[in-house]
Amino acid sequence: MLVVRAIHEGDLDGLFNLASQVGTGMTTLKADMKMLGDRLATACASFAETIPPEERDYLFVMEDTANHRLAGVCAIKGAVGLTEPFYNYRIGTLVHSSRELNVFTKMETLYLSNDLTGSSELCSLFLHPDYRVGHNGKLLSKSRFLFIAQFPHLFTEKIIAEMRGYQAEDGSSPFYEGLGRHFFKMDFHHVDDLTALGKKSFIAELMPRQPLYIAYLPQDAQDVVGAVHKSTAPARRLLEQEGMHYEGYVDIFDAGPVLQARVSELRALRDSELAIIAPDDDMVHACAPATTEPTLVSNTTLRDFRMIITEAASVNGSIDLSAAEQQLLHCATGATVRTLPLNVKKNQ
Amino acid sequence: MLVVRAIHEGDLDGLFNLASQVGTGMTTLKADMKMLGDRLATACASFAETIPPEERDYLFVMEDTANHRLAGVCAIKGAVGLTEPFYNYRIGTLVHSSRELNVFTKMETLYLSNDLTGSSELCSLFLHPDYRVGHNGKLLSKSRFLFIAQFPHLFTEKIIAEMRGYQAEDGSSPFYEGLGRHFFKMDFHHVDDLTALGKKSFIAELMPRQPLYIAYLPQDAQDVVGAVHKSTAPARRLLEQEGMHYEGYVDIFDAGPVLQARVSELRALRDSELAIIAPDDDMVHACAPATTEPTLVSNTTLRDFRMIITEAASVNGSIDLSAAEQQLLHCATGATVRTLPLNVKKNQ
Amino acid sequence: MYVVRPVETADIPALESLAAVTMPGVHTLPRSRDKIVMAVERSLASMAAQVDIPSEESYLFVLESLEERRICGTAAIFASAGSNGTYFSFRNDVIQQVSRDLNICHSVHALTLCSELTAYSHLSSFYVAPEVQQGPEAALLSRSRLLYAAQHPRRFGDRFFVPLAGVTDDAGQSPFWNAVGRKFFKMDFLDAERTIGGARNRTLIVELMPHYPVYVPLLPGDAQAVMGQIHPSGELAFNLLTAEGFEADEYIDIFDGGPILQAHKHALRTFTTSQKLRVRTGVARTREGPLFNYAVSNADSAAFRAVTIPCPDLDGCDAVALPPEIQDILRVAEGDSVTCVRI
Amino acid sequence: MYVVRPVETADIPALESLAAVTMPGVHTLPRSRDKIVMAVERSLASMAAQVDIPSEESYLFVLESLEERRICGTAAIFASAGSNGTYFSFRNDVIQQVSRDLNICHSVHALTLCSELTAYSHLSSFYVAPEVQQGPEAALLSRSRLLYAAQHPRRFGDRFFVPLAGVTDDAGQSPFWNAVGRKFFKMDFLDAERTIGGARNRTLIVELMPHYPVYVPLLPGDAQAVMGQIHPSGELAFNLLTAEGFEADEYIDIFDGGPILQAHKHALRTFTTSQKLRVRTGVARTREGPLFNYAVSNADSAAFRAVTIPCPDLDGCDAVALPPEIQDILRVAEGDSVTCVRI
Repeated sequence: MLVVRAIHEGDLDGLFNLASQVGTGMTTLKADMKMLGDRLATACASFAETIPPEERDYLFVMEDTANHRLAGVCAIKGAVGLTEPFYNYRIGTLVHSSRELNVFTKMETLYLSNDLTGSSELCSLFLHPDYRVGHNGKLLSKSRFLFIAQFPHLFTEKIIAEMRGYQAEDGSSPFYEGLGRHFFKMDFHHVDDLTALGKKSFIAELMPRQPLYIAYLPQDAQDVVGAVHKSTAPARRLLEQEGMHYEGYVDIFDAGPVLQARVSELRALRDSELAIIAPDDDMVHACAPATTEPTLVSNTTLRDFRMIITEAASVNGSIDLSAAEQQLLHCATGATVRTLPLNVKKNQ
Repeated sequence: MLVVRAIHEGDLDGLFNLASQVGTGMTTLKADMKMLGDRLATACASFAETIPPEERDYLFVMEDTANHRLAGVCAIKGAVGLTEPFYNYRIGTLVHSSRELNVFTKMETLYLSNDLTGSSELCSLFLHPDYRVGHNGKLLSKSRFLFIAQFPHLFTEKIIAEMRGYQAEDGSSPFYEGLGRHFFKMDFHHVDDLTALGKKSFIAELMPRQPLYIAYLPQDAQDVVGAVHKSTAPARRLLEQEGMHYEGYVDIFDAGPVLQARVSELRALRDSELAIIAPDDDMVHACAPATTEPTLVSNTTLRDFRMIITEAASVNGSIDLSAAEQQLLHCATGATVRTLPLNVKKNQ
Repeated sequence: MYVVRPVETADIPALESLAAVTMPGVHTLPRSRDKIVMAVERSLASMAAQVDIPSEESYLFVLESLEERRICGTAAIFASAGSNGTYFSFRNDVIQQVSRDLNICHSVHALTLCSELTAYSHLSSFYVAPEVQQGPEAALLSRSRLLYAAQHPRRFGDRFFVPLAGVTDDAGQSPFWNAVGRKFFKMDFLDAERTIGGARNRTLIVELMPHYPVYVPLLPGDAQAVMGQIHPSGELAFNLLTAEGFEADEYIDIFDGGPILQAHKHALRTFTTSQKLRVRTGVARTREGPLFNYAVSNADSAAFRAVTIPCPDLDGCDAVALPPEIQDILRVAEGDSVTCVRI
Repeated sequence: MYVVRPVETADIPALESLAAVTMPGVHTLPRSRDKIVMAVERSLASMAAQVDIPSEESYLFVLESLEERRICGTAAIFASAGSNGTYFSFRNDVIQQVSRDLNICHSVHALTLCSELTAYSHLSSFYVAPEVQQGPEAALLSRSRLLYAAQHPRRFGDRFFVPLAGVTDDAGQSPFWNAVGRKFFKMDFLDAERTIGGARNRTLIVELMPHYPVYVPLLPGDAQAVMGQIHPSGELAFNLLTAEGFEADEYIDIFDGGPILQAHKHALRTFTTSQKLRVRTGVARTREGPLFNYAVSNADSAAFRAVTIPCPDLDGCDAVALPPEIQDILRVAEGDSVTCVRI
């Protein structure tokens, strides 16, 4: 059985093992005991609420209870850009028109911006290859939305997720080659490494300050603005189903899209419901539909947040969870849990 | 009884009478027979679908069926900025930080933008003073959302509404005095008049092209960025209840906020439902709750779109409308109508 | 013998023939008879005008072969560029990119639409017939405008510029235009130049041209390569002007990317090294030292005349010896003042 | 009699006393003994260095009263501003606002952070004791740097600038700073100047100063009023420099809004009108005409000396008469060359 839960002090080795599987391309999960240890300590302090909300970094792990192995990890940062500037390009529109010449030209422009400063961020999602089956990816990714729905007061108005941008077969970034390289004079992967070390803001200093017309970039760079790395497309779809949208912000290096949403407009906020775990002798089970859609269900405890997928459905405010499921959630009959259908209703 | 309906060819005199009551401050409804006649013709062509969606201008009037007087008007433009550039200021954030000095300064900036080009626009809302009672204001304003919910394919992804900006007691605009006047060297009301004549884009040519730090404006100008005229506050609340948000775009002259939404996230799109007008002998009426919230109900005909408020409620896909109500909607028993609770549910 | 003098009405037919043979381009003589007539009339009116502040005046000079009574060159100067609007150009900015933490510091060029050349005096319409391009007459013609300006400082600004035609290919395509202006104008270079009539003062430039800097490294290689490069036809003018003291790196043309040379008058040799000398009748003294080509002009506005003569170094002299026939051409007599500058 | 000469190690105590009396401000002499010693050593090393491309050299000159053996003024010149970084200033841009349809055309000033003065030669540290401010010695001191530069063109750039202290009130508040820099730096003017050590080449300027133009009409009236205005203490320097040919309108200081005068060397009188003349022993000829103050310097780099003498117009002369005691001061003898320029 798999459970997604708040990370614990004892998870450092498991986290390191996971991070060792990550490979290049994920800048926030490096297999470095010092970095991971620091991050774990911050996460524990976050769940314990001993640091202010904007400094928190909620780290969740997916545990296989059969062997107590960590199968995946994901995180929510309380706020970005409050210690180091957080840069993006924002895509705007400028219209150049002349009635005399009857020319009306709509030009897209890139503005270097710190607009997303202070937003909460979904990040560091990684699922061990052995577990990339069934609903596991969804379970891991969506656990964060249920957490936010349960504790919305911990988050700012806006939540974002940075998506890895398009890369060519050889790992190069056409956007970087067309723009950044002229200003950094170093390789994309070198820039990527510096970013991993938290040097993103220093690199951004080298970016041109003035708005740029996208039409002045080479065609192949223009083509990938807002496009994700092909391995990231499924993750993007998952987040979009939860109510996140690409609103014209992209990464300054690879032009990968930033997805964003108002917290209050996330599907989890609109559609998740509280339910009581029904006693065995209730009729909940009998009244429930014969076949149901899988449902995400979590407990309502911040410090020991836990979430699973169940086949049970919430009926009139009650849900019939098996003893094993209650055990996974660290809950008993009569406790309040939060439920959300795993999948978006098709007719919406 | 009041009905909101698509405007007809015969409404020109009534529209002129309404416009005569508007006074200054509403640039799109001037008591000018030529202008109003042109606009009416466009509106009729819009409902008849004889012009392309982006050129349409759907004009709705509220008619008092007791005396056939026009009590109010409102409109939806298919798309803005496709013949003349549509300018706004967008508010962005720039962080200036120096670790050496331990300074971290978050600065708001104004960017002259045409980002909202192509959006659909809610505009020209005016209710005759004699009718400013009860739910009339809501009925008039919200009719447009029911229309959009019924015909979402006619609208672009984004819908906007420009709100009149803050003015001092003497009618002056602190934002204009602090910014625009330095570049236009003319009075605010003169600029306003030019705007009414469709000269907004020419005036915008005089605006500074470079991003501006808001901190460099006088304090009283800074204070009113995104603030509405006090008489506009109720209209703003109405639109916000329907799912529109201030996302940092303001008017270039008075810094009044632009509210915007994705069409798919409007309350009317999420919560409105289709229902069948139930035959008299059905049990709908008997099963309905004793007291209900008022409900907006419209027919589903584009060319003869009509909408009223009813006390009837939709129950299991049926609604019991009186003969008079059916008459107002130009509908009969068995017809499909669209319903939406007038007010937002309080617990959302 | 050649003389440079203000254009006269009688020169119009000769100018028409010249216009027929000059290459296509926007910085040379007008092409239609109407426009030539207008230019001549404007020059005559400008010469005759009492000027306190430089404005719409323009002055057109011709190089005439006295033996053949033939016009073999033209050169003009506008008192104040963009006086009926704004003169737009690209300023070639250098932007420093500095990151202390990464220990990186390099500079990036960016082109910014600017109106800084507005109200400069503007040299244009320089054309010399092939047969006199090698001689000192070409330099005389180019410089006569500045000699005239030095003698009439109130008619001109303190700064001068000269746009030179940029690089186009045989098909009339401009790599710079294709990379920059075309994205906004959505038309070919020659169509755009025709539409705008070669002007650089039109509102439609503000309407259509980029409001933000164009970062040079982002431009295609062929566009970067021609930035600030002259059309081969402009080489003679370029060499004469840089020798005069004009500088080329700061501004380029917004359409074809050609160089715009500019200078404060204090940096121009005509202004800093010209001498006002008394006329002495005689042939050039052949005292010690070699002979140099000097441009010599009279000081009369309407009857301005300039010739070039070989002459010993005049440094430290207070008079210059001119043979009677030269005095006749210049319309001066013994004891009058002339302005001399070494070519 | 006063002489201007390069600073020597023995001058350090005198410079310390001078520094103690000069007013607070960033464009004058360093204040601590350590920094004075560094400045003197750097000057000595620079004078002794073989220079092909201007770089980190700086040259410090003193005005000495020979009778009193007393230092009563200082003036310095840096070979290349920002040679270890970038020299930041505000460029005062004029932006044309044009609307053809509304028939409106006016211009708006905007301040843009720029690094264009980088690699200019940079004049600084000008101080003259009150008792000699009225005489020609002040002009001699200011100009000696340029005489030295004119004699050693490879040690300097083609362009020169001089920042002059802007307006501050008695409490050390700068209206310009309060309106512009303070919004980003979040500290008082004097604190900021102390933090940055008066430098204009630091990365933190890029980090904190506005990336976009500051539109002047949006600034409060008191900040606009002091833009380009000098602190009263800078009036003497301002007058001397503008008479020399420096221009004031294009750049201002990013901190206090004081003027930055700048010029191409071709526009500076020292470069354009100085004459190289042979030394003739004698007193100044009293032939026809009045006497003028001339600055006269020898041509030796390490032992550079300049004095001012009254003298008839030297225009057109090839020699200058100097009495033996002046020749001694300048370390020249009959037949040597000296450079002379009218003050």
